Amino acid sequence: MPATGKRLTLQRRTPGEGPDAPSPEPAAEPGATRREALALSSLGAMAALSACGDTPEQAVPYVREPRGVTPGEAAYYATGFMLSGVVQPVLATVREGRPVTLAGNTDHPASRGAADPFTLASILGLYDPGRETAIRRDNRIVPRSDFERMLVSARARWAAGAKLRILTGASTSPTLHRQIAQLQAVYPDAARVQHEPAFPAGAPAGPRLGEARTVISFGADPLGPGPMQTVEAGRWADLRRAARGGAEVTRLLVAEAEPTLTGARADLRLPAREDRLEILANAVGGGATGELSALERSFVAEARRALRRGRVQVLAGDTLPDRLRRRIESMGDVARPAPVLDYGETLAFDTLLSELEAGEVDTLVVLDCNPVQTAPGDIDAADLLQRGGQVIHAATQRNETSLFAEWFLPLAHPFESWSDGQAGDGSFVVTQPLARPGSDLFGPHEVLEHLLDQGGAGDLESVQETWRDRLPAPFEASWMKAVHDGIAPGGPPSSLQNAAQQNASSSEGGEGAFEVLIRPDPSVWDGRFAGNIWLQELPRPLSKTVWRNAAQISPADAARLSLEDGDLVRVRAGDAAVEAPVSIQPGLAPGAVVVTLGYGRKLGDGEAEGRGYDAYTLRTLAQPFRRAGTVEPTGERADLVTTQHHHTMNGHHFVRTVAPGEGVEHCLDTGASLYPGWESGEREWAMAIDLDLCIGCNACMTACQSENNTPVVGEEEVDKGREMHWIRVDRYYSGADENPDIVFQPVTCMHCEQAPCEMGCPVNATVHSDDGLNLQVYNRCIGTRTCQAYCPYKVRRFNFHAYSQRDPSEPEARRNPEVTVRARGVMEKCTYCVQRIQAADITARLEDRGVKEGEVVTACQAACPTGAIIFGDQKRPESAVAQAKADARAYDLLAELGVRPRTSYLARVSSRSGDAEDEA
Amino acid sequence: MSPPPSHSIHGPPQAGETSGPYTLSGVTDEIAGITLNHPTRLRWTIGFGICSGLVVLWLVSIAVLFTRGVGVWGVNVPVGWGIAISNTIWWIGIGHAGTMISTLLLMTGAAWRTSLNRFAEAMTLFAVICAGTFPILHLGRPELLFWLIPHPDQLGLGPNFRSPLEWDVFAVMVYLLVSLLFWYVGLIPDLASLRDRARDRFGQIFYGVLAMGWTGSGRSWANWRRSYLIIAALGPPLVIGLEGGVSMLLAGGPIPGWHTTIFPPYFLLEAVFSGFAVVAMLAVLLRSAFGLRSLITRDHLGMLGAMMLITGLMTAYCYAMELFGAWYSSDSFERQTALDRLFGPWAWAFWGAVILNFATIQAFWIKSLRRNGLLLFAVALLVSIGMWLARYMLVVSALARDYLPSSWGDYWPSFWEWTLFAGSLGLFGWLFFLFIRFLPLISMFEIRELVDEDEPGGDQGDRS
Amino acid sequence: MTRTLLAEFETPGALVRAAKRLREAGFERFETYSPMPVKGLDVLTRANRRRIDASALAWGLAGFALAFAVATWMSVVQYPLNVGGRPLFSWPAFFLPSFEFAILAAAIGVLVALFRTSGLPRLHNPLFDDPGFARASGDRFFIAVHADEADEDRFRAALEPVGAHDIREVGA
Amino acid sequence: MAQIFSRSADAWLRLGLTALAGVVPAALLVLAFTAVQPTDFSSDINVAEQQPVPFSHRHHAGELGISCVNCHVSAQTGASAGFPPTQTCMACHSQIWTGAEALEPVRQSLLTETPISWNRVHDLPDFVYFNHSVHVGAGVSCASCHGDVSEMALIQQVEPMTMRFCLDCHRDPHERLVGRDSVYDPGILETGERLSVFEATANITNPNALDSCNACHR
Repeated sequence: MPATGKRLTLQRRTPGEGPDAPSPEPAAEPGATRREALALSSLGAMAALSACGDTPEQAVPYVREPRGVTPGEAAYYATGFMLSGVVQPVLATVREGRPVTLAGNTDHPASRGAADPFTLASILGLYDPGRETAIRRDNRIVPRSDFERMLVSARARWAAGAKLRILTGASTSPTLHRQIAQLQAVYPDAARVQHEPAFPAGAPAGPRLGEARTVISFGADPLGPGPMQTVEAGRWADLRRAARGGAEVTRLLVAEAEPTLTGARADLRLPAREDRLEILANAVGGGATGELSALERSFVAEARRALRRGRVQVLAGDTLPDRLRRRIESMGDVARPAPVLDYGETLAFDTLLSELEAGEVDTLVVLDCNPVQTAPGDIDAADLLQRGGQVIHAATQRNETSLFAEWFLPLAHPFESWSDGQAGDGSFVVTQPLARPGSDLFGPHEVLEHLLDQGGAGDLESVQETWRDRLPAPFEASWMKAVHDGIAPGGPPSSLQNAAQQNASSSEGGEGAFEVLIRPDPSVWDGRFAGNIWLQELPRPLSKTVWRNAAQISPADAARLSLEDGDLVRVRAGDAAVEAPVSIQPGLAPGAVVVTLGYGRKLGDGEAEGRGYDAYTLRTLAQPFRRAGTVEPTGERADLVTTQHHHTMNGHHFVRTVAPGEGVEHCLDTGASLYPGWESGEREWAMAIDLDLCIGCNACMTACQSENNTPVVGEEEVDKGREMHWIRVDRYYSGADENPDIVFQPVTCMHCEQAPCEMGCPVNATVHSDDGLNLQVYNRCIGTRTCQAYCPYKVRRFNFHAYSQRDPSEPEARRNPEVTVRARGVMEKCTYCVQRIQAADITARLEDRGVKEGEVVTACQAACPTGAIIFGDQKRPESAVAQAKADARAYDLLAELGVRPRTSYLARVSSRSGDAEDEA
Repeated sequence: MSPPPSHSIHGPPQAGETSGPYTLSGVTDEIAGITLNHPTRLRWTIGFGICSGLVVLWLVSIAVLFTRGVGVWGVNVPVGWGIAISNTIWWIGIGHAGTMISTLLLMTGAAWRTSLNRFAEAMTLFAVICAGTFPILHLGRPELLFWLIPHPDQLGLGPNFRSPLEWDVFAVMVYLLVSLLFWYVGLIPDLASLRDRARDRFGQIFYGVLAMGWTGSGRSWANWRRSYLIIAALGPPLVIGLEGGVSMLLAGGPIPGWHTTIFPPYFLLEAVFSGFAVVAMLAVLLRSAFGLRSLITRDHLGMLGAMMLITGLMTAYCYAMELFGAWYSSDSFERQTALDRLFGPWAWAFWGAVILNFATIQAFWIKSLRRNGLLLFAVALLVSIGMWLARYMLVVSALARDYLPSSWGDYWPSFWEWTLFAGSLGLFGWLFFLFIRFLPLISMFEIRELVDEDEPGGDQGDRS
Repeated sequence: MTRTLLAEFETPGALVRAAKRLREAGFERFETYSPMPVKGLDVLTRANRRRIDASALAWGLAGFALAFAVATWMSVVQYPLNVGGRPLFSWPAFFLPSFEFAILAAAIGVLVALFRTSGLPRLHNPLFDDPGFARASGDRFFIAVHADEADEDRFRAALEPVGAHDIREVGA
Repeated sequence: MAQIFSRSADAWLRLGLTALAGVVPAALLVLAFTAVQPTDFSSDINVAEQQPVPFSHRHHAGELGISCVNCHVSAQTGASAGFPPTQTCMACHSQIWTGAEALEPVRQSLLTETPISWNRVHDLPDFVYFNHSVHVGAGVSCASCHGDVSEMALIQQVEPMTMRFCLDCHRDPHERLVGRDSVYDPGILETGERLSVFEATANITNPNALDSCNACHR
């Protein structure tokens, strides 16, 4: 029975089944190996490189100083992180050989310094204590020579025509494509199979947003989490900014089932089940509107008006059927930009499945992919993997698939190996390693080289081989430049077919009251980040839930089924069912339930094991994203932890919304005071956050966490209300629950000039600096928590336990040495990245000058894909922050308190209430 | 300046003035006997044992707290202050009745205080000790407590004298020391009595050293009375200063529900109210435990009931004014907090406090009811609980829901917070049991002053 | 050779009368002992009010000045910090701790003055040699005088009529 | 009643009370003042730590006159002055004193690729961010914190390295400023001229800002 295939208890592959029967000696428990791995971490090699010993009494200099390393100074390397096939260009900060933080590559047009939370958090994977370092055969550690011996006979078989299949995720790496082609040249029946669970095969093809004045979206979420978020959000922000200059207004009309980040920014949003989108699209395209509801009719009317006006782009969701999608996307007069991302020639996943079923495959190489977990529920991948043939699983840590593979190859982390690929805009990036991998780790390209020939060239040689022809001569110089800059020349191939479209399966059919929407998770994506504790604790943009997945249902359905947040329900689709806690999602279309992938892991990714439910079981090969199903209350309660418990602004206007061209009034706190003012210092650091550009993506939160060593506290502590994020993104709903306005507001320390917290502290642990920072001196803090009590914004965070010393997944080696690690019993909060201010100040002093505008960039500011966060010296009238504060939309949060916050907000612009520049 | 009238043996009869069969030696024997003969050995041992058990619980709670961090409590963001702070305010408030009875009534010459003041002062002292422990324990890094006290150091940095918390450090410390001092000065003559009656060497030395060689000479009595009066005069300002400081701990922050000018008098009245309740409880208990019905008379109980009624009504007025102030401010945040307290998540605490504090004391309009020991005890107990609820509500409701709904939270005390609170009750009882075991629980010499000694050959004229 | 003579009385009234008689009889230096303050004696043995009051005031003022000076010096001179944008010399805020400290100092001043004016502590006192003197802290009233042989008769003559219970020489 | 206490008891009691009232606070004050002005006894000052290699600053910096930055290369450019890698030692000692017994650990270090573990003499707490380059750039003499190392056979701490020590200079740096050119002269404080804060470095426009907490704590 296929549906239950996924639910079997995982067992170690029985010895003796494979072609070469190994000795039956049992290996260590999987759980135990993870603990052991703490000591065996591949970073052990790097620890020896660190400049200073941990014990304070000892000073241990290098024997030979590595080139380019100055103890105490950071080095920066451009590289990239491939997320679902698309490379995110990053700039890594490396200290004493330890990669510490990531930021977007400022020089790369696809990033412009910004990055999404997945990318920013990916650095933690490098330090994952669960990483595997040994080659294993049937779970037993074997020497590398065994593996190489095995390959000798295998190569002979492949050369003779045996089927060699390589299963990978989506990849735009030209080196991978070249190596596959090379394999195919040598072995007659070699092929690559692509399995990317988050997307219909091949998507995304490239940026979707064009230069339109109005965007109408049917289920598309260009601003949502995923590999294209940074690029799309950047484009969207550019359009928005450009329109602000002129009289034009950009508008966004969204019809979608579950509220997405795109929907949250819509001027007009219509909640509609996904199976309703076709009818709506037909109506917009001129079809009958008779059977539509009033709400739907007004959306259709608005969309038609926009279409008549022109400069409209119409987007369709990736998961819609091809036919419908093409029809929708042809409606506007602004076409979708041409596809730019090349995923290479691949065999379809279902072809591989039938080959496996038939036992035809000689060797299956699973390269950084976990099909046992991520295959649809109607596929018993575990069984298929054992139908004869040899399975080689290469991954950074052992997971569900490893249990059914004879061979396990420890894969180097992407930041330990050379590779390449395309960024979201189609441009190429050569990604360089930031750290030296442990001796037995394989780079992905190295694995393929091993399949090819005896010697097995390294990653660097493979990648260089690819680029030898592509780079202008002389090769050495242009190679160095490409690596250094993180940008490789060359655009996308000219004749790209939109490969995505061929496999977007239709999802109609099935009986059931609910439309079960199966989506990648905003926190752990398809499950690959399940072991990443930063992402686990990152509140999901809308539901603000953390640490496990929930089933989202609409308020109307919740009322009908008498469900509350945290009630356990059984979501059933076909034969499969999962039990999930309910999260009531305002704005979700009634009749739809959203489940997210990536949880319910059975092995691997330490933190994730056994957490949440496995939504892959609800999938079928034919219907991976939408199924018909039911939701049944079980009467039980389940853990569901959120960081925000109240969802409305309670009649206030913390987030202000204005019509285009309007400003806000009396909203900057420049209030009079009985106290004589303090003479301002040389500089006045200040921040402005443009709520019109904020899309609630959480990139700022992750960037801040990695920059400032903010500890992760775990699910139980979050439940107690003790999360430590220095910057949070408040999300408010206003209006009716069925279709509320959704607004975001990043809130962090406002650095009030008349700070109440400073008055409260009895030991002067929080005081003001000369340049206007509200300082928190950890080593002076005794933990009275008065400052927290007095803070009207509640942005202060307290170390109730020794959070920084608790979690091995966030090791000391990862920490930013520029920021003090806080002890138990100490208050902490946003410092405006004082370490960056100090660094800039020191640089400026050494050069006998002042700090320049733009020289200090806070971590949150750098990460923001829309540039919503502006920071600088407000004392200079020409600075960006001073100008932002002079904007008509500028206001201070809780200005009436008279605390004179240094952080101001710019009101959000919405043209929801009628279109001013309409035909009228 | 006339001498304090309370010292007059012949002043006009006052409410509760001790009279009756007592002689000078009878008074001394009865009260000193409690200390020296330990008449209630079994009951005392049981009570002391129970309290010792609670003290052990208290110590365990502290050990857990210090090893695992303040996270073992339920405190969080936004409610960083939990019942640790509300307990502090509650305990401090209880203490004030002792000071008020001793000082204000001494200065106004209310002679009925003499039966109550000694143990009321002891109660003050122990309540302040209990109060003082909580702010220390609630620190994230209690080992650095000394940074709160100005001292020369290598940092070149002192405490922040603008912080209400710093004021409270001074206020609580001073209150503790001055209360101790006042108590001790009042004890010296009685310690001499015990010294002279102690039969064993240990007792003689113990009481002898503490009595400092007091002889009761005319000169020392005169000096003593002057000194006692001056220290007493320092009491009320001290209490006002302290409650001002404690209330500013909340009122000093810009938090709706805290940030009002009514807090200092409001806190003071609440404090004295709850203090009288605890004095009443102790009075009823001691009275029945040691058979002191003629020393602590029904008149005394009636006076305590009346004081509870008066201070309770004044407190009720403050409650009303606080709500009125919230409404009259037209500030939506203030109103929101008031509504939260009235009808929201803290309604149980608010209405619990209102019913326990104000409904109960209405019984005391009737004289016979407030002279009824059992009823007085019951009402006083309810008022103590009610006042605890009031403090809890005040601290928690304002913090849990202040300005931005995004950071609204909730708070429930954890197991270890409750044990710490129970432990502090035990500590109070433990100290109190030690007190009644080793020190005279009623001021002997002041009772002596009230004894209407039948003087053979007395000359009334000479005595005026 | 002076000796200490002790006269014992049963009531406060007797003590007061006796003291008056002694004064009339020309005894300038005698001391009464009683288990509680005896009202009528005020006229005869006055408190050293000036010393006690002055001590309280002086200590109180000094305490206030010290605390205020420390607060001011630490906030303004030692490390001038911008705390919440408030002035360095935030005198109204400094007032409260200074006031509290003043009270503590005043109370200590009173205690010191009490001890000094009353000759305390004095654990060893010749009067304690008298076996009956223990009742001075219970129910008996005493007058003691240092007297030589000549005065003893005068002493007895003055006190016996007012009801001295017993007149004896301490330590005899 | 009999006397409870002997005649001498009063003397003892008064002594005890005096101790309580006088000696205890006085002792606390003394303790506090040693914190303000640490003595050799209460701190690590003037303690010569034994080192794995008997390296003499007196010989190298004093008699040979090798500049500080020859070995502590990043003092001018980085936060940390840097401990010289074994390579640096061997740059000279592969030529001179090649057989010296004292240098055996250094040769072994290079041979076995094992770093030499020096005992730290100047150690600031982890929450203090001291940046060498900005001090060197401002013309603060090395000797003002490290003393005259040309006189030290074994390196030792000469200044208390307390917060007050740092603050004194941050508030009034005059005594320590010798100008960028003379920074490395170990004896400069004995002989050299002092510069005003404005002469020493052009960009300190507001010397009062130097005692903001964020100058050292982040």
